Amino acid sequence: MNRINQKLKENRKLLSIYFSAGYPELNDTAVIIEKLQKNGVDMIEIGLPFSDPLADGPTIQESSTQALKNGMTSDLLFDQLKNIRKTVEIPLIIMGYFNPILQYGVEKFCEKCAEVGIDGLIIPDLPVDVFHDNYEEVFSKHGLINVFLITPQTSEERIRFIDKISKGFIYMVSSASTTGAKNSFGNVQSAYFERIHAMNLSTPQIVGFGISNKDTFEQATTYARGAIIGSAFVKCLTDQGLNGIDSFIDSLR
Amino acid sequence: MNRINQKLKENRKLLSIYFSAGYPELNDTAVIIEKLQKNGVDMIEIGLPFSDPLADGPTIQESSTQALKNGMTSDLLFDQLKNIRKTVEIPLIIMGYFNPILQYGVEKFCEKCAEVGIDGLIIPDLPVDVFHDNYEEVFSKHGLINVFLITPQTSEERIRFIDKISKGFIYMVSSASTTGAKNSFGNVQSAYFERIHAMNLSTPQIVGFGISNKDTFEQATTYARGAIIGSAFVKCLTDQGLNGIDSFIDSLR
Amino acid sequence: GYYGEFGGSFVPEMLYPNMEELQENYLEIMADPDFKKEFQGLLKDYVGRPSPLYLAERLSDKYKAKIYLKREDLNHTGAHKINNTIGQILVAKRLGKKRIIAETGAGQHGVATATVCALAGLDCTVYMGEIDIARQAPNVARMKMLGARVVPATSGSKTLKDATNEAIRAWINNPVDTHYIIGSVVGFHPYPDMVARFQSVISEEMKWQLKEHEGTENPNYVIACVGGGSNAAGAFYHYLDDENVKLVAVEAAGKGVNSGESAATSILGKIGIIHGSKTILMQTADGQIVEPYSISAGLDYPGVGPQHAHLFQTRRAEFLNATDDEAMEAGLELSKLEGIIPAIETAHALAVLSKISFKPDDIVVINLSGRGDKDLNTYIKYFNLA
Amino acid sequence: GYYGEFGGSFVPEMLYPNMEELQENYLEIMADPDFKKEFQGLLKDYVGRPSPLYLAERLSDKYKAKIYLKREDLNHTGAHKINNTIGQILVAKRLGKKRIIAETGAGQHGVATATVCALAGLDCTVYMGEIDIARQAPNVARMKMLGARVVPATSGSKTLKDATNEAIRAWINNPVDTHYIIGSVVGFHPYPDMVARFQSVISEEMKWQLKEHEGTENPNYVIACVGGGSNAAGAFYHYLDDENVKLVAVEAAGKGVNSGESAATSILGKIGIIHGSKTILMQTADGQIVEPYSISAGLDYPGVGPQHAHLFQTRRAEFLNATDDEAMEAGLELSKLEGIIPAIETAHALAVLSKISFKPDDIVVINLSGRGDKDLNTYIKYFNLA
Repeated sequence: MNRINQKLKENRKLLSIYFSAGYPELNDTAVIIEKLQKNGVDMIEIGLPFSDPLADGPTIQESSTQALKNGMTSDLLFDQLKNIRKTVEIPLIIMGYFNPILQYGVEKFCEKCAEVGIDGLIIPDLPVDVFHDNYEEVFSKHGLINVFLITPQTSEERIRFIDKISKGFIYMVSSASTTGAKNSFGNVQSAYFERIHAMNLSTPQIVGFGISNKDTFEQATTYARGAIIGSAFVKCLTDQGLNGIDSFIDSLR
Repeated sequence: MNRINQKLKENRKLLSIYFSAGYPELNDTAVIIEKLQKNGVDMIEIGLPFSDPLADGPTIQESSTQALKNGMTSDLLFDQLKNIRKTVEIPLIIMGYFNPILQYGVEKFCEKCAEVGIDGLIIPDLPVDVFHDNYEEVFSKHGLINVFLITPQTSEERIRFIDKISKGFIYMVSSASTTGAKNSFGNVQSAYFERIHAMNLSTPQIVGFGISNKDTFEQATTYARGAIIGSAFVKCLTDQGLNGIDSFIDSLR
Repeated sequence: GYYGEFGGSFVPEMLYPNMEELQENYLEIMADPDFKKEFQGLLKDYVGRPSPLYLAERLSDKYKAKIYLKREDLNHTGAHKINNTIGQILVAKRLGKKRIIAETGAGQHGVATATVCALAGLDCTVYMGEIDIARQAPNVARMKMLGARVVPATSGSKTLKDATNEAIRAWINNPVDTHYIIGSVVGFHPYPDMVARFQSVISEEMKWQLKEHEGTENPNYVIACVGGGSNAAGAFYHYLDDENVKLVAVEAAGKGVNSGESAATSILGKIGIIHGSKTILMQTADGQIVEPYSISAGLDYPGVGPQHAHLFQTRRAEFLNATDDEAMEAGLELSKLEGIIPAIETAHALAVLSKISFKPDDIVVINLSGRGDKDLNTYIKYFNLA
Repeated sequence: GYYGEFGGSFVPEMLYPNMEELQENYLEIMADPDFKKEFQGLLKDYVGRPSPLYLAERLSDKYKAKIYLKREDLNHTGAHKINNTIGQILVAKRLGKKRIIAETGAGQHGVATATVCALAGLDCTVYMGEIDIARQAPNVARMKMLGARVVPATSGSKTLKDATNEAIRAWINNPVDTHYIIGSVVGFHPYPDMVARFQSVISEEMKWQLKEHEGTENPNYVIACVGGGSNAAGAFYHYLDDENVKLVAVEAAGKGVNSGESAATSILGKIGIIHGSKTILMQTADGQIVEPYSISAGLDYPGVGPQHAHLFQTRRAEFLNATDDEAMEAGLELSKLEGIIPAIETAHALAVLSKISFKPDDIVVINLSGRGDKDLNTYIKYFNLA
């Protein structure tokens, strides 16, 4: 069974952390992953940097840009991850835009993911139907789960369809926004969280976008199985480097 | 008999000098006139300064502008000239653009001219036909001769007409140009001078524009009764002030 | 050559042959079917005529009348000026001229002249005040791109009036193979008439366009700004004889009519002669021509076309004015309400909308004589937009 | 949504509802008689269409063919961009949108968008690279005059690509009452198709205008510059199915195709995804998007519209290119021969006249997509005209 599905069975709210591979320093990738596992993080989204990250706010954009400047590439990422499964047990997901993956070759990219022990992919600009029509098979062949997003604007019909074809979890975008930390959620989010909860989906949901601290983590996971923290963690890396990781994760629990 | 007609009877080539009233200094007008007579000049064109002297080149433009800055006005000119006939015998002509005269009132302007002893007017932008239709009578009434211009482009028919209505001399513009000194005349001018000569006009011609020295004076007066020097004299005033007058006139004879 | 007591040909004898040649030929040339065909063809395919007559709905809502804008701003080179220069270059070619001279203030007429000279392959020299050259750099560059020589006028106040003087002097110095393209309905006969005829296409189109839109050829008001007055002359032309159409000419009041810095010629001027024409003119008691002031470089001419002087004197047209401030606000208003940035000249015409009491079904046509791209620096500074 | 293998809708899920709303409604809205009437009315009375088809005689003499210029430079705001923004603002109104966002490079599309927002009374925000804001100050001022907010894009290379990213991000952050007016035939479906349909008026007019001039609707060549490709899309539209009409797309070669400073996407690009569309794209081996270079701010887009990618791949269109130097010389040549100063983008299309062997009776139409006033500073510097 895929590590993601296994993790989703655990009886607690899951904490997932996103960071950009190759940031702050080119070879920090594996170190950060190991530190996150050590601190009890449940799942990790490894960002594959892209020059034009449309769905991201300034914090993650800047970390991507810096990672590219540092020399990050798809090949190098796979190289950095080649021994990661010797030390890391938790699910690892690569989150990246479609063009670098397309250039790498989707099938070859999936092969490499499987080879180094990646469990799933999140590709924000690969539409559900394009994936469904063209790439589902190759993902399955390599044991990779593709994670789809829903937003407050996603129609019920579409949510049902996504629920049907999802094999791991649904990435529930907290609000109409690009990535970036917020300090709290309001009534709009609560209503949205409740509405989705009431739909009784068969796929577990993990909330992302706008979660930055214990409060927002708890709000986001009132109904959902877990939540993803991205920008707030990247900002911590920017400000404090790898030394800030322990206390950042500690503050969330 | 008008002093101009009297002068035209003299048996020699007439030297006429133009300068802008009120230049270089506001009250130089009468002094310059007296000095010119003393040096044997035959006739004087007193320029009434105008803000927009269309037919003049840079030298006379600048002297007009300076004269206006000095405070020159039509009234002041008549005031400067009120005793001129106590000392000066030679013909005096006012040369000016039509608008200041129109604002003064053409009739009143003529009255004042007669009063101070002006013999004629040259108004480059008062067309022959407008003068002929509207102002001939008032000029005659005050004993003023209006001087018309012809140029190398003036048609024979028109020259004949101008000859017919002229009462003093015809101002023969030497070439297609605004005022301004030249060093010599070429074949084009000679042909033009000869052509006019051959027309056997009844009105004497005095040549103006481009005469600056003894050579050009002599060329201009091969056939004509005389010539007018303007820009070259004004330039002399600019460079040497009133002290340059004697030697300037001397150099021409 | 006269409009009532105004107009005429007060030119130095040196220009008499040129004037006579023009006077004797312009009507015949313009009546020639070949000329008409070439002129109409260029107006259509090169200039982009007809210029639209646009019902400005948001402006109409605000001023409670049906306000149409005659879109001369959409002409090639961005103003009505090109109608005249196209016409004159064709006249010049038929007169066998090889060189063209012109004066320009803000540079619009200079650009329009340089444009038609490029088109016709004729040599072009544009006289422009030294001060205007410095402050209208983009239009100077346009003229040079088009192959024209731009000669600074360094006399007098070094602006439009002096550029005109220099152009006339240049013509005196080269009378034979040169044609002088005057940019407005000013100067000696036949210029005011010739330029008005070339610009009359504006009201000619207005008539059939209004007929299409409103079922009537005649608006209640035609409003146009007046410097020399060529755009107004064109917009009024075919309505002159119809007293039901109110003609409104708008002059630049600068910092206020009585501020000493103004270009409201009809109020401040007296009858006089400028550039060969008897008209109303800003001058001293002694007949020296006064340099006017306006924030708009195209309206700071000390005179007004002789026909406008006549329309003013006979009260056939109502002469209003707008200050710098009023014009700038009107320009900004049109930009924000209709998405059209007008030339500051044109903005003066817009500025009187608030000064006239319209009836709700009044049809008003404003001649939108030019676009404001050339004035961006002035707008930017004035409204602190940078 | 596809042209061969190109096109599609590679958008983040956050934009799915907006994309779906547009995809489901745009054809129906555009087919509605009320929409058509309003769109046609504005194109005529506000934009100034039809734009003339002008036989450039001196240019024709030089290049030994019958060369026509389709005068999009005479449109309101000075380029073809307004055809599309007029169309999209009417779509946005019918979708009940209250706010408009747009990206812009040189500022022409930003100005065209700010213009239609003023006209429609809708709130307008334009994203523009921080570097472009500094070097295109006049267009920034125009947008502000028109009441738009101009927001600097500070990410990436701070030019057009990044402004587009910022606009998309802004839309993600305000998906409900906002419409994004893309300025070219790029982005996800339905944008390339919708923009091409709005621009297709160019070739629609060309057909009847050529019929009038030449007795045939079809030229031998249609030539247009391509950045994103909207003017070319409009000029090619009604000729796509007629193989006798040669379509020539001209890309910017910058300092030379292989100089490392170029925007010749068809030669230098590979298939990839940019701004939601699969197309040909300048990118690294690793799929990172490369910043292109051209002296013309409107051609330095790293991709090309998906339809153009298809036309390139199928060889239906011939893709040529022109360097900075070639384009600048061609711009100056048109100015001096025809009195028309073209946008530097457009000058690239003119620059290939010397690279094609025409037959003397070939009919050639060049889409004169925009006027060069916005480029005067560049021309001045390049030719040292100041």
